[in-house]
Amino acid sequence: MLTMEIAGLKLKNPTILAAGFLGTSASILKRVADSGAGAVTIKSIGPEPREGNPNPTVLCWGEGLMNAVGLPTPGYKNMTREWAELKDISVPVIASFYGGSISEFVEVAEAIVENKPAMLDVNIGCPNTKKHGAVFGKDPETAGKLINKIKEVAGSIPVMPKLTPNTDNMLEVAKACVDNGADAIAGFNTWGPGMVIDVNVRKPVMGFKTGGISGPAVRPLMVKGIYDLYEKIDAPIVAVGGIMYGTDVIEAMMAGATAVEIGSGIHYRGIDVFSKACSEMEAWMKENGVKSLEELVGSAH
Amino acid sequence: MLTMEIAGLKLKNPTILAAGFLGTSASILKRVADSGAGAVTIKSIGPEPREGNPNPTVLCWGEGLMNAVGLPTPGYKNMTREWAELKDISVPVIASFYGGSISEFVEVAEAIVENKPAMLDVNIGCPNTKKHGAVFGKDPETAGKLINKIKEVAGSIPVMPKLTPNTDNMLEVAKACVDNGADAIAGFNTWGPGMVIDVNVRKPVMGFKTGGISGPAVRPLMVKGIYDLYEKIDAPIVAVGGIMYGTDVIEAMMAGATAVEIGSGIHYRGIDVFSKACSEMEAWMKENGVKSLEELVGSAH
Amino acid sequence: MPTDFPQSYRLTGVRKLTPTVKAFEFAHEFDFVPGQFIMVWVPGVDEIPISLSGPNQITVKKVGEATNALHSLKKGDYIGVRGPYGNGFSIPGHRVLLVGGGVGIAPMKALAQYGEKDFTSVIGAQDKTELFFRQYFPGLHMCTDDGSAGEKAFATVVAERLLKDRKFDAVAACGPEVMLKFLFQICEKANVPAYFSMERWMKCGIGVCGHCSVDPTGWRVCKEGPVADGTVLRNSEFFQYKRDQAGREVEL
Amino acid sequence: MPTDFPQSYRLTGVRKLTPTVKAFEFAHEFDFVPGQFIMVWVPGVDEIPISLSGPNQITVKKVGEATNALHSLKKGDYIGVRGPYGNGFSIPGHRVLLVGGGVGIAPMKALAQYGEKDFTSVIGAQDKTELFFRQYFPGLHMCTDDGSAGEKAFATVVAERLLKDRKFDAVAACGPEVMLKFLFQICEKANVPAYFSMERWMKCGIGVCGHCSVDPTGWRVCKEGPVADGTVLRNSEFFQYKRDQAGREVEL
Ligand SMILES: Cc1cc2nc3c(=O)[nH]c(=O)nc-3n(C[C@H](O)[C@H](O)[C@H](O)COP(=O)(O)OP(=O)(O)OC[C@H]3O[C@@H](n4cnc5c(N)ncnc54)[C@H](O)[C@@H]3O)c2cc1C
Ligand SMILES: Cc1cc2nc3c(=O)[nH]c(=O)nc-3n(C[C@H](O)[C@H](O)[C@H](O)COP(=O)(O)OP(=O)(O)OC[C@H]3O[C@@H](n4cnc5c(N)ncnc54)[C@H](O)[C@@H]3O)c2cc1C
Ligand SMILES: Cc1cc2nc3c(=O)[nH]c(=O)nc-3n(C[C@H](O)[C@H](O)[C@H](O)COP(=O)(O)O)c2cc1C
Ligand SMILES: Cc1cc2nc3c(=O)[nH]c(=O)nc-3n(C[C@H](O)[C@H](O)[C@H](O)COP(=O)(O)O)c2cc1C
Ligand code: FES
Ligand code: FES
Repeated sequence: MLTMEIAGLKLKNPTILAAGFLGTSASILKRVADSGAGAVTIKSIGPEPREGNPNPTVLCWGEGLMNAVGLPTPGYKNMTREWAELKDISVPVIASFYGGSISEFVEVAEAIVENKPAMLDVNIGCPNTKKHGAVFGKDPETAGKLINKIKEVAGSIPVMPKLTPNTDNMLEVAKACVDNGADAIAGFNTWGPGMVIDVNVRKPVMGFKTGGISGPAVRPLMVKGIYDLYEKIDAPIVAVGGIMYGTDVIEAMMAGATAVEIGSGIHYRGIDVFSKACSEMEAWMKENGVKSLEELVGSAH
Repeated sequence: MLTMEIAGLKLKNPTILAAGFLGTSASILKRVADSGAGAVTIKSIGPEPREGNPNPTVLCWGEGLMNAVGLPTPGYKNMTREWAELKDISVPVIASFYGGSISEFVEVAEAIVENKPAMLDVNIGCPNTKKHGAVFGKDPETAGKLINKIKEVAGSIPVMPKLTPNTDNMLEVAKACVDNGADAIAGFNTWGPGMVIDVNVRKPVMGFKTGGISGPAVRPLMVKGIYDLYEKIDAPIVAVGGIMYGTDVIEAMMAGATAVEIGSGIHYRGIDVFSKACSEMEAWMKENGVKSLEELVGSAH
Repeated sequence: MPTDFPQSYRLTGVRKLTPTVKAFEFAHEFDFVPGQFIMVWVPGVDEIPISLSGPNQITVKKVGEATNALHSLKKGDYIGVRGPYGNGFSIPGHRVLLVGGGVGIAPMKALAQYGEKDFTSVIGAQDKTELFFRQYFPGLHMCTDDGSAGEKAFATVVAERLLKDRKFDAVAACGPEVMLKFLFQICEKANVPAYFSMERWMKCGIGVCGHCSVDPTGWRVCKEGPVADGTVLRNSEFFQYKRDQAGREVEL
Repeated sequence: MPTDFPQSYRLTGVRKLTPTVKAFEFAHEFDFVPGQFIMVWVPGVDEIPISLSGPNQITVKKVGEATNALHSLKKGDYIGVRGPYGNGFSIPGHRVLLVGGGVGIAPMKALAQYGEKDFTSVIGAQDKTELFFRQYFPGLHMCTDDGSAGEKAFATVVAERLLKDRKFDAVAACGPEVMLKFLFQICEKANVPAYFSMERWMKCGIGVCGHCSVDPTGWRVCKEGPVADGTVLRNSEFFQYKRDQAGREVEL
């Protein structure tokens, strides 16, 4: 009832584990797959080992999380055992990755492609390091060039850039990616970033001072972004941002998404947020006489 | 204990009623002043009568409001009685206004100036009409030129542009305004905009489809923006966005604000949110041995 | 889950009460005080304030775009609702005179049904076809402008007579503002406290936009109201002027 | 108010317990289960997981940057805390053997104090100066590596002997992972259920980042843990390897 296809990936349901959540090892990815996710994403892989930012790196400030984990990674060279074990996972495994330059992105992509992930999730939207991430996602030309180069080494593996919402150029960046061969577009990485100051201590609380905002508080911003993307680009869209309930998934689809990622929802509803959202979708579909999710995509336009 | 001065305005406390909240008539402004606000702002005045967008125009979606009131206004020509009655208000009355072109802005400013408000709040950040608002707040050159022209007619009345946070150019816009004579900077108008779709109905809920986001959900984004402004510009800053508690005011001040505006807080805490926040500030100041608010401004840097 | 956000529910029943008035029931029960209202979203059209005539019921007169669109909906269609908002009726004493004029009968029905007072009721309309909900009103006096049902008189006239005949602790009313204007003069003369459900243009419905606030106190119809007592009504803009959708003052 | 956000409270007391361990009390009481931990923000430095040794108390060994900074704080200074997190000890049966090694004594003190079981306790440290909280442990057996206090032996050896002598329903322990490794073998041999408080590198502390999860089940130390029983410990990465701050595997 919930099956979907996106960029050639067949999903038993449209809920995907968002990058950076619980994606640190094969065993936890397997656990998430067993909790009902339609696909899972490996935490963004970088070119060299990286410790990330000092704690606090992830906080919940109410109706949202705030994070500046800072892309810690063992580095693609230290993941051989992990890759071997990923073979046991019953759903598609997507690989998220990043670099500090176009050539680093390509270097990492090449290494990852050898392990045949189901999709490449290109992280051009992370606001939590100075050198990586969003710097590649704010300028259409740079983003287009990057995707072009990655497509050259990706072979038959679909390539999905994950956008930052924090730029006037969001739609132009998306268009440049699609024009350069992106097979799908994911929207979005975290918002802001934001900052919280402890008034007693008189200091920003996050170790990195700031942190990208995610979770229910950003859902309306995500929906608007997906709605706009659907009208402007010609590629399947994966919605990310504040999705927690079955009706949130349906809302994102009506705005234009073909699938969704769930991250912060794990904090609010538990690791089984995937299967919970899926049962809620099924209940809603029955109540509203909807047979297939496909008819919902873009239906709010 | 809570007195502050900003751009020549002496405030008994640093909490100001945000534009567009309860500012529709002299009588409700008076009521807000009597509820403890340090200053009040008249709802943005436009050149011609305008009905605004169809309902729903203001909704609460959880930890935030969403609005697309769409700048309804009787028009500056229909406010003679209102201005006369404003004289009775015991705190400074700030006039917010907008136009659809630089010359319209100037036309409205000229008319308003005759009534001698305490400050001109220039609305260049509203995302809820196509022709007004944020179009003037995204390009530094346009914003600078606008402020320049308004300063020419403002005489001794201080001019404060209110920025949109939704642009890569936010800091450059602020700088252009200050370079052209802005006496203070207010940050920010609403975020996004966002959208919520009703899945049963399969339509965006807002009458305007989208709505700008405000309230507690945006506070971390506001704090980060104020923190950045404080490091980049040389003018007093008024913080706006999600402020509800005394510690929120203090947090904004530590980030760099000299005063704050409160809007959505009225929904969450009532019309007396101003006096509530002020008592909380006083309690905190006693507990932390702080004698004057001035020492807090920018102290988290 | 959001609280002040329109939640969509299916209409479970639509009943024509008069040529211009329909009662709509929806699949959600509000815990409410009679006199409270909800904001009713007619998808794709508008959102308007409507009093609850029952926990899951609104009763609406067709007067313009939104109410016309509402009247075209059928059982099974969705509407969005949020609320309940406002103060509702809170009336001291026991013997209460109820007065409902036109579609103002609707909220008075809720008060008659759930109010637990010793009610005497007056309901009035243009003609026989426009009177509805009569079965809910205890001690009923009906009147019509043309005498086609009940007494041929304005509801204010009937109310004035009743107030002379007997002692009431309070008058509760809803109806066109001109009717309420005269009724208030009658109450003041008879020295009986008035509790009137009032209307002003609403945008937010939650007390933040200021659009429904009235001079000279800034009393918000959506928050402190919609039920106003004498202290609010006396020396106010009520019965004199109001503000339109743009905020311009217009004569009553 | 945020729940999973560091709240700053003043230190109300700082006590030196050993040359390397201090107890810190702060102006907030957590409602907690012994074995649960909090994330402690040392402003401007780092945020680290620390077990609660009491409702408003943590007991911390100086081992690096954050713990050094914490040790430099005085009464009246602010720290930030969030939590309590994790499962805490939930031990079936009645006769429980408590084993605490080094600063692992701290959470065991909370269990001894609030656990309401028939406890027999073993606490061990390098030498006499590093033993603390002894007054809280019923049926206490002390041991030191150098014999300067109590028995000259590892805690594991004392525990093994006690398990032979008497019947226990369970063993609860906290301490260096190598100590726990041997203790687990002893428990398995003696066929007594083990409940060990474990450590892994933590970033979020709320179960979302995955950094503290262990092979092969993805069990999260911060969420399903930190107290692991035999089903979790057996055939797991515990006692073999762990992940560092970057996520690289390192030998124990
Ligand atoms: C507290 C309150 C309770 C009400 N209860 C009922 C009820 O139980 N049954 C009923 O039939 N009607 C009720 N009304 C009136 C109802 O809101 C209007 O009839 C309706 O909004 C008309 O909308 P329209 O688009 O059909 O007409 P339009 O042509 O748009 O407007 C006709 C008139 O309706 C009023 N109106 C329109 N929009 C609004 C608005 N957003 N806020 C306030 N008034 C508006 C104005 O007076 C306007 O001139 C109530 C109004 C208020 C304020
Ligand atoms: C659930 C749990 C409960 C704990 N309870 C206590 C306690 O009650 N008392 C006590 O003294 N210590 C406790 N610890 C250990 C404590 O967290 C570390 O000693 C502390 O983090 C060291 O930080 P540092 O900056 O001083 O040292 P560093 O030099 O940064 O690190 C030294 C070692 O401490 C550990 N460590 C550092 N940061 C972290 C982190 N974010 N998450 C996990 N481990 C880390 C690593 O093993 C590291 O190699 C506990 C750890 C966990 C996981
Ligand atoms: C703790 C945390 C870590 C994240 N790490 C990554 C990452 O490594 N790569 C990436 O592309 N996005 C990362 N993100 C962004 C999420 O994948 C996602 O885009 C964002 O959180 C919005 O979705 P949500 O509201 O469902 O969490 C991270 C977010 C959080 C909160
Ligand atoms: C209902 C509503 C109406 C508003 N109208 C205006 C306006 O007319 N002019 C303006 O400059 N800002 C307007 N704003 C923006 C607010 O003044 C303020 O910048 C924003 O809401 C963030 O502050 P808050 O979180 O305290 O509400 C409006 C906001 C809301 C929610
Ligand atoms: S309708 Fe907005 S204040 Fe009443
Ligand atoms: S520390 Fe993040 S999952 Fe445990």
